[in-house]
Order: sequence, then structure tokens, then C-alpha cells
Amino acid sequence: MAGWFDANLVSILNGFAIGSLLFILAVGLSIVFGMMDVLNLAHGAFFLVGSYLAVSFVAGVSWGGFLAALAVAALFGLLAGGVLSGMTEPLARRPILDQALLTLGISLIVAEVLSIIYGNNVRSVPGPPGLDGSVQVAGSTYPTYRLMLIAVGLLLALVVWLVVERTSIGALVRASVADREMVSAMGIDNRKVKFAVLGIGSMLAAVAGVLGAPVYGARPGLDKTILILALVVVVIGGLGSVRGALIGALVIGQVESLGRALLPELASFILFGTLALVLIIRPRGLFAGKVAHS
Amino acid sequence: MSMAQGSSRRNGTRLGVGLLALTLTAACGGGGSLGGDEGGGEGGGEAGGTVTVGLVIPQAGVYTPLGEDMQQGWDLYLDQHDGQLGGYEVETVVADEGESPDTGVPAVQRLLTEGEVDALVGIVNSATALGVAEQVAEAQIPLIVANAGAEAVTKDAGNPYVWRTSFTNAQVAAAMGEHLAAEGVGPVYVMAPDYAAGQEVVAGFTEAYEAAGGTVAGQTLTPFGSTQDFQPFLSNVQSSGAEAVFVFYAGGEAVSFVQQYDAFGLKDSTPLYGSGFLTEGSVLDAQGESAVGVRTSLHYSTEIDNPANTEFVAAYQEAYGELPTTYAVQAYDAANVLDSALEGVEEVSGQAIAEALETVGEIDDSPRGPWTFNGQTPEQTMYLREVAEVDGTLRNTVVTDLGVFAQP
Amino acid sequence: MSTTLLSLSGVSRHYGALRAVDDVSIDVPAGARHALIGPNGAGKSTLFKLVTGSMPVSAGTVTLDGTDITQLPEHQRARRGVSQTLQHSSLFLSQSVQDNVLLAAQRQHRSRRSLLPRRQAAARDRVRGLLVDVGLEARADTPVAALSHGERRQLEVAIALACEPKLLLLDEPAAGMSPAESSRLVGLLQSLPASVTLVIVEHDLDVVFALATSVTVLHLGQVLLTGSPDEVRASAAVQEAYLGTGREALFLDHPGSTQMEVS
Amino acid sequence: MSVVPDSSTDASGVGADPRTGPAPGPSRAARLATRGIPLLVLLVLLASAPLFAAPFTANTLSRILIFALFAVSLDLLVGITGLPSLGHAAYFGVGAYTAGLVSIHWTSAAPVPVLLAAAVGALAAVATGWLAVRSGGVYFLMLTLAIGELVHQLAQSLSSVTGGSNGLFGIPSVRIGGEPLTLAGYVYWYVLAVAVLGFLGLWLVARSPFGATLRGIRDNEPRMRSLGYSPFRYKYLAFVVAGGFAGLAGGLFAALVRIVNPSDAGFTTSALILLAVVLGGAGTLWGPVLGAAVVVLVRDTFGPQLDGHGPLLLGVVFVVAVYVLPRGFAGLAGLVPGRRRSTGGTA
Repeated sequence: MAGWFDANLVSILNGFAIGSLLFILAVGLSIVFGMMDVLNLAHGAFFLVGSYLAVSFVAGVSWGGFLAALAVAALFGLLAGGVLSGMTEPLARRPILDQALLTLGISLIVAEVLSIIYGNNVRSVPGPPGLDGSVQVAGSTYPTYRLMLIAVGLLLALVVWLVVERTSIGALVRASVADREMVSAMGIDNRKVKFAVLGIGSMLAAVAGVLGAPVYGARPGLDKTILILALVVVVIGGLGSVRGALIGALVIGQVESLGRALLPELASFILFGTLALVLIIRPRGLFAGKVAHS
Repeated sequence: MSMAQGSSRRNGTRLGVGLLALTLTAACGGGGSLGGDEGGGEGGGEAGGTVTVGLVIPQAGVYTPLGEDMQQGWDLYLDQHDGQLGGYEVETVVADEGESPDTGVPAVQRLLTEGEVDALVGIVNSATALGVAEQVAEAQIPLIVANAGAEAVTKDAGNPYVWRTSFTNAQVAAAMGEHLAAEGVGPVYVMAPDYAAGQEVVAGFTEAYEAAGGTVAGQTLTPFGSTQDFQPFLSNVQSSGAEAVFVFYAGGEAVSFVQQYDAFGLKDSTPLYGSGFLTEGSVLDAQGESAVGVRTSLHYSTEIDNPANTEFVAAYQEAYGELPTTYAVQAYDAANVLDSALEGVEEVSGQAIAEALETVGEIDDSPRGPWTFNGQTPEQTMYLREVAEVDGTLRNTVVTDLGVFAQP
Repeated sequence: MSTTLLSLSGVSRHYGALRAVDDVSIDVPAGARHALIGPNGAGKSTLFKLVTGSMPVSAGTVTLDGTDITQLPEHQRARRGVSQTLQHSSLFLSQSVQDNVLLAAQRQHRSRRSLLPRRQAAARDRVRGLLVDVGLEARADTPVAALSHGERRQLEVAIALACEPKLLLLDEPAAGMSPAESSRLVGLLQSLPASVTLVIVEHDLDVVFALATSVTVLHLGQVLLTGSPDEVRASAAVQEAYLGTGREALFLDHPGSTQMEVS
Repeated sequence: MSVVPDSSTDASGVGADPRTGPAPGPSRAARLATRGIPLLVLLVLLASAPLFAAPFTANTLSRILIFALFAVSLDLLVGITGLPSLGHAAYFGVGAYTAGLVSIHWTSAAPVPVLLAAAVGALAAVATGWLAVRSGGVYFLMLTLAIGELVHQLAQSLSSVTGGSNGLFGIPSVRIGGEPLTLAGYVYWYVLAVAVLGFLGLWLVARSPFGATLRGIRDNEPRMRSLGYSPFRYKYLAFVVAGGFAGLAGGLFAALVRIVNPSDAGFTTSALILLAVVLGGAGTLWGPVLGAAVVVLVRDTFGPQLDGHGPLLLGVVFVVAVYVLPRGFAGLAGLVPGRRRSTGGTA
């Protein structure tokens, strides 16, 4: 057992790094859906915007560039989320599918604009100074930046958790997930809540894009891959649940890392196989935040 | 939109009629689709006049950078030859191949049936090439494949109208397999994405390597298109006891793989070999320092030392401000081949060009060195290349040539 | 009145500590016209849900026609002849009145798998008849969304009857109806053959006493009394229960539309 | 069992208001005239298209018909039953591979490949549908996405059978009476004939009591349960029927394009066809036909000429459609004043 653990330690560690990134990405998606029934398929495109911002600010060369990319990405995410919130407002009474198509259209447009600005070549971004190398972990080489990613991811997870579970804003969020009518009956403007939540969710996506750039680089098509991963995380965890997003992200992180290392022949099937398996056992995900969507 | 509008069925009929009118308008140039082979065999230029070539390259999707290189290679050859091939003015019609046959096949079909082209050049995706092979034969329009490397393009699906100026997947891999076995490198771990080209490379390498006495330490086919992170597979490489690794990756996967191979510390302990696409074109810039020292086999490198290549690289750099790639050379050579073929054509037709291609013989002024058609695909020299920094940029320096290889 | 059609034995429904329905046992003979009355929160609507199967029981058994149906899902109970009108109107709003009833009727008339419209004639004839019976024949093609509240109640009854029920559960069928609509409904229900057993929850006691052959009074989820209408009227315990809720007026005549049911 | 004698009231009820009940003779003829004749004209025009349309146009029309049939089969799920699927291409792909393999290894004599394609498409839906229809809403969306991706991956990996990412190529032309159909016009007629039969089949399903039940489930599932219907069973059956017709469309696709590749079963195809349904107007059957036409024209006909900005155009179409066509093209038609039928509907 100890031997097995040693042999796979790097994979497990790596699963946590991927999981941390996925959580930052997925938590916004999950809450926005749980609260507002907005299935934001542009989430992956916002991530990619963050990744390209990291390219623009040559984030790898200096900490200044890295932090500037983070700040601009955060600002972009807030604005984009706000715009999206306004755009989906006329669709609030329409079926989920309409909003899904709108955001899918937006993601196609954003991705195309990015490819016009940045071209179609693959871009890579080194980690910021001091984090661009590798360190020895239990006899194996491991990139330093990914270790930091685990730390930042867990820290952000903790912050989001505390905000949602312990503050009055969080209470409002949770109440909105559970019973939207009641919250609006209390005189709280649903649109403002939606604006804030979509803004912050999109901000997290763009920030995740910057954080993920040294790992995944920036290239056309990355938005789709990332979106699908985030959707799987959200559905496995249960829509609208912060705890679900965290558990889902950690599970998928390990599936994508340890799972692929242990079962390389099944690597192509393991992600959606896991999704199908979870939904067979729990048709509404592990921690459904909401009883029913009809 | 799930509410039914049960009472508006009649309106649908009306809109349907409108749609039909629309498509009829679109069809105004046509003369029916029941005739014999009017599909394009008769199209094209008059004798001594023009030849119309359809350039089918990806302009959208993940293969777009390849499409750009191919366009530039094609344009450069025409610029250098006053826009003429074999004495004919060339009119180029560009169509977007897209990412898959879903877009590529209709693009070719459109050119075949109404673009009035005399020849087709391009095609990055093997599935698209295979999907149109029979159709170009039916339309009697020659297709010069300038990238797609599936063996079947010129074998199982081959016909007199399908030619290729690029390579086959196994051809490139076999050259490296023989070389590594001869050098006594091994055991080797083999990795490639789990799709047709990857499978062909793995088979081609393994066959050649084992036939020459090498030992394979293990192999993994990684999920194609959904692998961002190669760490899980790299950990299996480490535990396999391999002394070297041979891989085939291209595009974004090539960047991720080479960088992660370095970051997870394998580069220092286990030398990395690959099919040339691993470090070809723009991916090399993105890989950066991680790529230095990686050795690959390919039928081209900017660093090949011959007069044709020196001239080509200089002209290309002057025209586009960047180094050429093998994709550009393949399109450049497609133009070259057409140039030779058209020399002997009296009256331009697809059939005449296809017949003339049979007689092209050796291409002696190609940047990749002289090569000939063998089974309608190049029999050509393979080069062993190593990534090194030259004049401040990363290049695939030529270590040695590995000999001449035909399609296996 | 010999055989028992519906038999509830020790039926309970708990929400944590709250006992919405607590150990209720009632026998309803075949062909009976049985009324359930009681103040708000007495558990009448919950009891209906336990009978139809839209809510599982916490304890006890439900027997229909001698068969234990406690474990059967809702749709299978419906197939055995349990039909209902719901207190909160629950119709297919985007569809026409006719199509609403047809959905119920087609299941009975053995035509639901036939693809050709001609084969659906039997179900359509039945629908037309039912719409005449409830007084909606002129509204057959109107979308349900355009119906008045009273008309929707009438439609509910037509749908319930289209299921050809053995046991018909009516949850405040007259709520929101005009006096004319209400008396038409009573007439319709009175004309139902004895093969249909009725259980009715109704606040309009005129309706209750015009129809019922027996009455069960529920209070706080428990059966207070089951007896003939006269016995119930005379019962001190029943008076007490209603007085205790501050609802002295219940035995006076008043329209049911002002009632709010919490279940 | 008849609760109330209805023989007497019946006649008076119908007689009192001519708008109710089944249409009597004259109205039926009038309906045939107003609806049947344009439909017949459309059919004749479609059938005569190869006489004057260029081969590429005939090819595009064939594609449109195939995607239209595919879209209408999805509409049975999305519009009629209320189950938005993001994995419907799985059954289309299964049908296409089936028809391709049957043609290569056994016979390409019509209609064997397409019939088997429909059968295997339905079987694939039987095998996977029970899982998907247990859940609703976004969970259904995600489960169908997962099923689609798994089928796509299977097609990619089983390269000895499917040809992997190179695609299943070398599919022989369809044969009718031993003669291979090679010209675009003849292939178009074959596609048209099968597609029209497919539309007819789907139309009958949607108009039948079964279709009415599906609409009931879409609008109010709990109520359907209380009427004695098992929503699971009906949704499952709808899923299988939709899978069968998607398989039929896939079989036609294999006959037309003569190459099948994994992306035909993948997410992009599923998303496009869902767009076609929503663009056209879910639940109307004819709307998705127009939606499919627009999608095919945008992607295959105009897209390749836009210097690689096809996806941009597609994105703009998505966004504009959501705002401008809230009910799809069907909604647009509904805006035309004075077009609402007042005769008794049977749908």
C-alpha cells in the first residue's frame, strides 16, 4: 500500500492541482445556475480570455505582469458577467435552453474574436519568477507552480466557502438557491443579486484562466474543453451547491489524474463514465442544492 | 420555446415554399443534376489560357495554423513563377476545409461541382482526404494532398486522381524506428494520441524498431483532443524502465507534452524522440526552452543544406517574416509538381493533368531535396533533426539524413 | 351497500414531529357518497394524496377493492380506478379544453397506441359527451388558459370522470363556482351511477349535505367522527372542534372560495 | 363503462356549435384544399428539383432533408416531450455507422442499410435511454451529453470496425434494383423518398394519442401520473422512437456522404441539431425543418467561403435567434395576423 502510494503520489498531488483550478472555475457556474437558472456556456470562453490576458501581460516574465493580468482578468470578468446578466434579463421567463443557446452563441463569438486578435497558434505562458521551475516531491520532480496552484485553489475555496456559508450575502445566495420567490417577496431585487453573482462567477472564471495559463497555455478550442470539464464538475457535485462544486472538482481532478494513470486504456472514457456512474446512483448529483427543476 | 403552437401548421407550408424558392434561386446557374459527368470534367480554362486550382485548407478550427502555412507556400511558388504553372495563368479558389470531414467534404464537393476547378490542392485532415478520394475520381479532377498522412489515402482509397506531396505517418515513424534500433537506443516507450494518425505512427515505429532488434518498454495511446495534462501517463513511463521515449503529437498537445515532459523531470533522465510534427512550426516557439535537445525525424527542416532550400527559406522569410514549415513546403511542392505536369498538357482538363502527373519524374529543385513519386506519394529522404538555438531562435537542426524511405 | 371499496387502516403521514395525518382508519363502501370535512389543517388534502399515491404513507395500509395498494405508484392506482380533482387547478394550460379531457379519455378507450386519427373516434365521442355533462361543450376548442376559474373546476371534473373511475376523489370541486355552476355540479354528481364511489372534501356544506350519505370529520390529522350527516350535525364533539379553531361560522352557509387550505 | 348516457346530449352538443367535434364533410375538404394542396405543390417542386438544380445544389438539398429529418426526430424529444438532449447525434452516428458497415460488408441495396440503421439507432436508444429519461432538465442535458461523448469516443477507439478518426470510408453507392446511384440527382430522390416517409412517420407519432400523452407529460408531468400514465415509460418510448428516426437520418447521411466519422456522433453535431430545432421553433415539427435548412446553409454552404469566420456567423445566428425569434421561425409565422385556424384541432 505504501509502495502504491509512493508510486502514485505525484498523480494524487496533480489531481489536487487540477481540482483546485476546476473548483475556482466551477463554483461560479454552479451558483449562477442554482440561483438564477442561467446555464452559462460562455464560462469557458471567459476562462480563455483570462488565459490570453496572461499571454498579453507576459505573465511569466515578472510578478508585476502576472498580477496585472490577474487584476485585468478580474475586472473583465466582472464586466462580462454584468453584461451577460443584462443580456439574459429579457430571457428570464423563457426555458433554460434559450439562455444556454444565447451563451453558447456568445462563447462562439468571444472565441472567434480571440482568434482574430491572437491568431490561431498555441501560446504558452511560463510561471512567474520563482515558480517556473520544478521541485523534488518524495523523490519525484514536480512543477513548483502547480504546488502554488493547489495552495491558491484551496485558499480561494475556503474564502468562497466562508462567504457563502458564514456571511449575510452568502445567506442570501443560499436562500435564492432554495427559494427564489421567497427572496424576491422579501423585497430584495433579484436582478441585483443576479448581476452580482454572474459578475463574481465570471470573474472567477477569468481569474482561473490566468492561473491556469502556465499549466494549459492558451489556444483556440481550450474554452470548449474547459467548459465541459466544469460542467461535469457542476453536475456531479449538484447544481447550486458550493460543497458539491468542491467535492466534484476534487473528484474530477483525481479522475483526470490518478484515474488516467491507473487505467490508461480507459482514459478516453473515464471522465464521462464517472459522470454517468454518479448520475445513475444519484440522479441529481452528490449534493443537489435544489429539489427540482422542471 | 417548448410551448407548442399547434395551430400554425399551415404557415409552415408557406414558409417551406419560400425556402424552396430560395434554394431554386441559389441553383440558377445549374443545369440539372442527372446528367453524366458534367460535374467539372468540362470546366476550367481554354488551351493556353488559365488553369483554376481549388486550394482546400483549414481556415477555421484547430488546424488553422497549418492552413496559413500551406497558403503561404502555395502563394510563394506562384509569386516566384509570375502566377503561372506550366505556362498557364493560375486562378486560385480558396475553400475552408474546417476541422473535420463534416465541413471539409462539402467544401470539396462544392468546388468539384460548381467551382469549375481543374485541380485540387490541400487537405490537412486525413478523414477528409479519404472522404473525397472517390468523389474526385468520379469528377475526374486530380487532388494533390499537401498534408494528410494516412496511409490509406494512396493505398486502400487510392485511385489515379489522388496524389500526395507530403508523407505518410508510418514513413516518418519507421525512419526513426530503424535509426534508434541501429543506435542501440532502448528500451523505448511509445506514446501517441488515440486517433488514426497516432495509431499509424505507433504501428509504423514499433514494426520498424522491433524488426531492427529494438525492445519496446510499453505504449500508451492518450485520449485525443481531451488531454491537457500528460502527467498521469508520464508517471507510467517512469515506472516502465524505459531508456528513451518516442512520441507523436501535434498542435496544442505537442506544446503541452514537451513542456510537461520537462517540468516533470523526464527530459533530464530519458531522451525524447518524436515524429517531426512534435517540434514543427509555431508549436516550437510555444514550447520554448523545453524543446531544446528533442530529436525528431521528418522529411524537411529549414536547416537542410542545399541551394534550393537556402533560396526557399530566404524568399519565404522575406515574404512573410517567419521561417517556413514543412506544411508550407508541401504546398510549395504541390505547386511545383503541378507546374511540371502542366508543361506537358495540351488542353487543360482534370483527366489530362492526372495523366501528366504520371510522367513528372524526379522533383530535383525541392527545398526538401530531390524526391520522386512512388505509388503516387513521395519516396523521399528522412532527416534526423535536433532542436537547438540558432541565431536566437529555436530551430530543427539537421543531425544527419536517415536515408530514402518510400511509403511502407 | 355491501362491499368496502376503499379501506384506510392506520394511515399516517408525518413530517418530522408534525403529524399531518395521524392513524386514520376509514372504510368507504362501494357506491357511497362520502364527505370529508374538518377545519383547515385537518389533513384532508394530505389524506387524498395518500390515497392517490402522489405522497407515500409513513405508516398504515390503503386497500382498494380488497387489494393492498399501499406500495403501488400513483399511475398504477389511477389505472385501478382512483381518480381525482385537485384543489389547486392542475391542467394543461397550453392545450384546448377538448384535448385536456382527451388525454384522460384516450387511456380508457384502448386507442392510445393507434396512429391513425380515425381509430380515436371512440375517445372523442366520450370527450364530447363529458363536456356536455359539465357544461363546457361551447368551450371545447378554447385553450385552458382562457377559461374562468369556475370553468376550470368544471373541466377538472370532466377529466376525472374521463378516467372512468371506481373511486372519485373530489377536492373542493365547487370552490370558486357561481351558485348556478355549483348546483349544476351537484346535479351531475348526483346522477353518477352507483358504480362510482365518491369521496368529497368540501367547505360548502350545502353541497356536502346535498350529496353525502356518510361524513367523516377530521381534526388535527385524526378522525373525530364518522357517521351519517345527521349524526355529524348533532355531534357536540364536532362543534367543539370547530369552535376550538375559532371557526364558529363553519356550520353557517358561506362560499368556499374564501377558504385557504394549508396541507 | 359509460357514466352518463351521452347519446342524446351528444348530437345537440355538436349541433349547437359547429366549431367543435370532428370536422364534418365540407370543412374536411376545405382543410384538404388549404393545407394539402400547398403541401402537394411543395412535394412536386422538391421532387422536380434535380431536373434543374446543379449537382451541388441537389447535394445541399439532400443534406438539408437529412438534417431536417434528424432535427424533427429531436423535436419529438425537445418540443413534444420537453426533453432537451445534447447527445442526439449519438443515435444519428450509430445509424450512419450501421448503414455504412452494412453497405460495405453485406449489401447496399435500398432500403436495407437505412432500415437497419433505424433499427440499430432505436436499439442504442433502448440501451441508453432508460438512464437518461430518469432525470430531467439540466441533468438530462448533461447525461445525454455524456452518452454522446461516450459513443463518440467509442467510434474513435474501435478503429478496426469504424476506421477511427480516419472515418469509415469506401461506402459503396446505394443500389436500387442492382443499379448503383452515383449521380447527385438520383441520390437526392432516394433521400427525398426516405425522408418524406420519415417525416410522415414522425408526424403520425406526434399527432397520435401517444403524441398527445407526450405533450401532457411536457406540460404537467405530475398530472399525467394522476391520470394513470407512467411518465417514465412514455418518455423512454419517445426516446427510443426519436433514436430510431435519428438512426434513419444517419443511414441516409452515410448513403449521401459515403464517409462516416466520429464527429458525426459528437457534441458539435448534437449542438448544431439542437440549434436547428430551437431556431425553427420546438414542438412544431415543421419549424425544425427550416431550422435545419438554415444551419446546413450557414455551415456547409456559406461557412467555407468566409475565410474561416464560419463559427462567428454561427455565433451571431445563435444570439440573434434567441432575441429575434423567441419561438423560432414557427413563432414568426404565428405573428402573421388572421392565420390562426379556428377549426377543431386534433393535435
